[in-house]
Amino acid sequence: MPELTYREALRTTLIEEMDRDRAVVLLGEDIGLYQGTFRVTADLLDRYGPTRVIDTPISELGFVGAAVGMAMLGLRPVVEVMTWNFALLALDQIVNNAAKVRYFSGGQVDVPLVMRGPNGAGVQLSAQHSQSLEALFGHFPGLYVVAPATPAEARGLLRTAIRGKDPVIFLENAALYGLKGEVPNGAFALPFGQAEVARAGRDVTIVAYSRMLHVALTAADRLAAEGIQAEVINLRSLRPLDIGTVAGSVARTHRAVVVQEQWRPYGAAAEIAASIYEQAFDELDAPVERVTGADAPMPYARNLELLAVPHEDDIVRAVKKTLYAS
Amino acid sequence: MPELTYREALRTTLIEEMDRDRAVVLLGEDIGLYQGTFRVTADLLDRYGPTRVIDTPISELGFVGAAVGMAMLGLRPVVEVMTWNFALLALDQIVNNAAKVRYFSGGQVDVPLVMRGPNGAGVQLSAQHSQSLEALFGHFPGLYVVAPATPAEARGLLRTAIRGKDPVIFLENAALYGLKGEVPNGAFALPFGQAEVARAGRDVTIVAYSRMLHVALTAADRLAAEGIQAEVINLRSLRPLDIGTVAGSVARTHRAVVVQEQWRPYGAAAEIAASIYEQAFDELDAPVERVTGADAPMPYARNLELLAVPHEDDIVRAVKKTLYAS
Amino acid sequence: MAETSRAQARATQPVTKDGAAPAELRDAVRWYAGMVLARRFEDEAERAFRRGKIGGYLHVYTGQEAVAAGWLAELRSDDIFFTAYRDHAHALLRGSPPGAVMAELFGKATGLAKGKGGSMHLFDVSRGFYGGYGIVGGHIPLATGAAYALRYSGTDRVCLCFLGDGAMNSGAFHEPANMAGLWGRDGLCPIVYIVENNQYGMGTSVSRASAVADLASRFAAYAIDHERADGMDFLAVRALARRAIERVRSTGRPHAVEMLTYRFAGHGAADLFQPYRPKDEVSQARGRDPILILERQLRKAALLSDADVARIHEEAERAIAEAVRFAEESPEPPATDLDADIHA
Amino acid sequence: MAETSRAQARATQPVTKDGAAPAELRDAVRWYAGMVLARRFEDEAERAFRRGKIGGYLHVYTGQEAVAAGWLAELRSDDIFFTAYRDHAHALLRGSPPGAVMAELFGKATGLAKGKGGSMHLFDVSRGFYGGYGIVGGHIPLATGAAYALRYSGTDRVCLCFLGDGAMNSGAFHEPANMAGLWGRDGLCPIVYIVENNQYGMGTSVSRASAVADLASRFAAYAIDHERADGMDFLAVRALARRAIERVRSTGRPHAVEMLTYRFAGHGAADLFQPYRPKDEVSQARGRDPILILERQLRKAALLSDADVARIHEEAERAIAEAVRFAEESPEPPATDLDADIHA
Ligand SMILES: Cc1ncc(C[n+]2csc(CCOP(=O)(O)OP(=O)(O)O)c2C)c(N)n1
Ligand SMILES: Cc1ncc(C[n+]2csc(CCOP(=O)(O)OP(=O)(O)O)c2C)c(N)n1
Ligand SMILES: [Mg+2]
Ligand SMILES: [Mg+2]
Repeated sequence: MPELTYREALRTTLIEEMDRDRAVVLLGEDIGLYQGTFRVTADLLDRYGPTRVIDTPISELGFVGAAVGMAMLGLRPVVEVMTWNFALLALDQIVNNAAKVRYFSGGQVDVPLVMRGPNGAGVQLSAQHSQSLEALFGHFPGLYVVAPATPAEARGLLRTAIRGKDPVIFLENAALYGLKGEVPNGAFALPFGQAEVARAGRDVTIVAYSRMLHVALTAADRLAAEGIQAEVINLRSLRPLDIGTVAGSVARTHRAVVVQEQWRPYGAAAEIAASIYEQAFDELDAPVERVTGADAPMPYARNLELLAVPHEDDIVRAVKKTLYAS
Repeated sequence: MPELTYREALRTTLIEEMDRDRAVVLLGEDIGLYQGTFRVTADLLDRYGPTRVIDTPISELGFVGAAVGMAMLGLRPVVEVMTWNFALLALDQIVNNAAKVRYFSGGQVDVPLVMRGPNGAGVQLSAQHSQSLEALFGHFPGLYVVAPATPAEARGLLRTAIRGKDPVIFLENAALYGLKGEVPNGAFALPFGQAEVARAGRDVTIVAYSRMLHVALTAADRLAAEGIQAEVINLRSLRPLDIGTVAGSVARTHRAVVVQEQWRPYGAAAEIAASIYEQAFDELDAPVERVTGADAPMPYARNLELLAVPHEDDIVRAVKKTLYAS
Repeated sequence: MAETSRAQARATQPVTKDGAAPAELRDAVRWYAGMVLARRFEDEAERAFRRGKIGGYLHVYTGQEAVAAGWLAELRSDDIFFTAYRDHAHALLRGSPPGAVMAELFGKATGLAKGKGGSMHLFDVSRGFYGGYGIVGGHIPLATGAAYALRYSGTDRVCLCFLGDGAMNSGAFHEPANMAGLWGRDGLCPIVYIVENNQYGMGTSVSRASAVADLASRFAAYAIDHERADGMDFLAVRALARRAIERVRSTGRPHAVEMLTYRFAGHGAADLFQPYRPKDEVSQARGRDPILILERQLRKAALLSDADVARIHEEAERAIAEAVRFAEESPEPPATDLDADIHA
Repeated sequence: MAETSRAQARATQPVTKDGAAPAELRDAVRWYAGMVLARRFEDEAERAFRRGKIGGYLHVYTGQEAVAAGWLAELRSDDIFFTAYRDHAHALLRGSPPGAVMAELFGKATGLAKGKGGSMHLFDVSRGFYGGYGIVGGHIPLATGAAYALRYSGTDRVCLCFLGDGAMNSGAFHEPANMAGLWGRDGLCPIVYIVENNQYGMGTSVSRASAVADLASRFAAYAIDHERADGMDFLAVRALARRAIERVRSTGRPHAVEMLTYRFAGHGAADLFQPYRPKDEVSQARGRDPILILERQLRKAALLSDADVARIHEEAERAIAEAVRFAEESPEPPATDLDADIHA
């Protein structure tokens, strides 16, 4: 298996799918001539030409909606949102058309649409550019919401997304683009809705996804040094949520910590925690702990920003709280 | 205390505040000449003229943003969204400007903006017009999110909203506009973030808000006939959430059912349930039950629609589940 | 505008010197019958709404029939179209069975969208009708992308996008219109934007909602060729539609037409008193009923007799009665349908 | 266009026959110094970014200085303005202390926005500067509503809304522009939309992003008077700004101006190689450096000597060095600031 960065895994998968199926087209701001803000689409304009790699105006509502229309007519558009923050402008198209048109048409159309781009905080991008929006998208039926944490997942989930028949919210993370890892070749694909035990352990279950998986794994290392064996679950997919795998782990560890980057109120960890209780109430020896970002717009100053996002310390502390609570 | 409908409570409060403060202006689609889709603004164009009662084009992003600008310059705009579904088009203005501009300006501006209109399912309005969006708005710091369930609350919370200095998401409900109730006169106002015990009981706590409060109260009546005394908490406010009052009740009843109209995944009940566990884990004799809408876009057919929204039966069943679980 | 007056001139002299009917008159009687059917359908739908058989919102098309008819008359069977929620006539005129349309309004399993969409979300993809949308302006991006897909896929199919005057003030109009202008340079956007200017968006007149009254002129901002024409005269609409569709099909460039029309009824079934418009404005507009205009033209061209008119109305009556019966007798969707059609 | 050439003509003959300086030359040296300061600020900011002192995005204004300077020179002290994220020069030219601006970029408590906003979110409400926004187009609705509020409140204050060429393709432009057209009828929208057409939105040229290249013409769709003019010539910009602001102040109607300018640097500090534009295009544009153009004009009018130029540069140098020192030495915001300023 070759080692690739997360970025290369995305890019090569786009290439493989574009080579395989002319219905796959890319749309987005500055994905072509500019080579993509994060270079995921570098060189693809040269390779496939401007009818397949479409640089759009700054018109999120318009080009996301256009991509939905393309998908309804049989294309397989992959839309890059420069960051997910800007997709708020397209939310009506995402939730009122992409997610629901199959339903309100009585099943007359497919919507094989992928929307991808970085989600979550960067470094000092301040309040308008640092949102982590998975709980918002996860709320709407008709969408798949996935969040790969590794290069292999980036490839496997992107392939499933592109070959599917439904709209997929594909949440990348700017801090992960340079991350290296082994990536299976060929038609490697990962199904949606299957979480993975990223690290086995018997004392506590830590649930995470996207960049927070890596923070959780580091926290688990530190806990191991103190003799605490944390099991780390990598969700991969937020909708559907593989609560079975999570509850199975909690049934072994009897304690759970859920990690998310966003604002705590009405955040993803609430759903995950509530679901854990529903599936494993009797197994729990302590309340589920939520490790979340601060409930504030993201500040610009680096010192404040560091206080606003979760760190391994916070996870370690939360784990200990579950251990010493009972 | 006079008896007023929920609609009249809203309308007379608008009148009182407009009479009191010329900074209060209204904006929205068809609020003037058309008299308002739900007639909350009936007659106000005649009363205050077109510079204070502004009929807008179909431009949600534009007029919500314009209202934010007005608020930053010292006006107190009250925006009617014809239904909250259309506010998705304005989400960027709501969360990236209204909610955050105080923060990223370092506190240089106030944003005394109220956005109000009906939220939730109506009768056969189908998938694009039946959304209940409180969990989405509740996620964003910088917003207040309130959901009055009675005419008195409509007045009390609207007054607080209009006189405040921050953006308020004011969620009404189409089915409630005709509801009658006693409404205090004068400058009656209700603070944000204070839940109310709408009915006392010792066996189980039912948490609800907006229209679901009334469904919960009917369910409590039925339970009472079977000898089960349910305590019903009316949240009134989703952000901030008065978890203290809820947890206090659970500490007495040891069981909780949370009711919401929306889709279950990443819905409001997840946050409320997770918070109950965090505050009262040791008090709970059974898992918290969530009573929610079906996880599907809203179907048009009446029989399917009835299956898609929560009913008192569902609450009764959930209550019994908490009672016989332990 | 020059186009229009020429078309209007032709319409008043429908038979050419040598006695052959010009293209606009080809099977015009069939379209007359279609417009009568659509009108009767709306009347019956309003009645059914008042009987509580139809729920939710109900937006009828009464008064605007010549627009949908004129355009759909020239649309090839493999072409496609999108519209908003005022969509019954579009489905009927495209040939969707009246029973299935009515059943959709009744929320029945036999409806065009299995009863899941209702009045605002008619769909008949087998006939190229891609819906039926409830968020004002929300379908314009879809139609624009769909047009791109048609051309990208190597076909010469075209897409019509019907939209209201009110929708033009939304960003959901501006953004795709600009993209259509861009894509059209490469012949990749075979779409016609058909603005059905019925003078009002709910209770707000065009002049109160749009800074310019000449809506067609707005397409200049997107380098899209545009024209403005009477939308009450089926023959004129059809003539214009033929030229526009031909041009769009051959060039792959977008085109825009503002059709001046009028909504005879309220915005929706709940809009009874219409405080926003004078009664005599309505009655004046009713004086130019598109169905009667076409009827006069066809009579003058000796293509329609009293007997024909009577028969067409009777047939419409029968068809609609049958549609209502079908809708009434059809089953509700099964409970299992609640969770169906969410994902593939 | 006529306006422009007249202004340009005047600018090349800056001293009138009787020897009095025309209005554009009034304190023009001060604005020259301001532009030099803004330019030096940007150079230093880029350096500080590379030293890791500034984080996030950094968008410099180099090349566009005559636009902000020309307009702010004519803005009354109680007037207000909004812009996007390329906002340092706007703050500096309005008189915000360079130290506080630099400290904001450094994320320090002494910054214009207490270090909470950063480069993209400069605010100085005490000087009428209402920000500094990062979502392209997102401030246009705000500015439009703000203009309404100014007039509603019975003042004759006006609002300037600077925006980029790229922003004009967003619904966030279209919707408020139409409202401004409507509100302007009643004299309730005293705003000038100043399109800073620097030819690119990130890597996308105007011609690839906008279906029409003449961006000013788009305002016709909103019945907003509009003009297009050179944005590199401070004196011409200022002359035009004076007329436009006077008119808007007296009528309460919106006005729009497209300023033709150029961004000398990359889009942001990360945009180093700029594969989307030819190198010689950049060097050609640099040939019309707005600072040098003004310098030549002032020398010609004998309002600026070699010694003045040297002094002005030295002063700028000193002020910026001082600003950097101030920023470096300022404290970080206290941890308690994380939760402050969320609500009143
Ligand atoms: C985004 C949005 N805002 C508001 C509404 C409520 N609404 C439904 S129809 C309508 C008027 C639309 O007018 P127009 O586009 O002219 O179409 P017409 O009804 O005249 O056919 C409005 C405001 C909506 N459905 N969507
Ligand atoms: C809605 C939105 N989409 C995309 C971006 C990313 N982005 C930041 S600046 C920019 C280009 C804007 O161009 P223009 O309006 O011409 O301003 P300029 O940078 O030239 O000053 C883009 C696409 C954004 N900030 N907001
Ligand atoms: Mg209309
Ligand atoms: Mg630009």
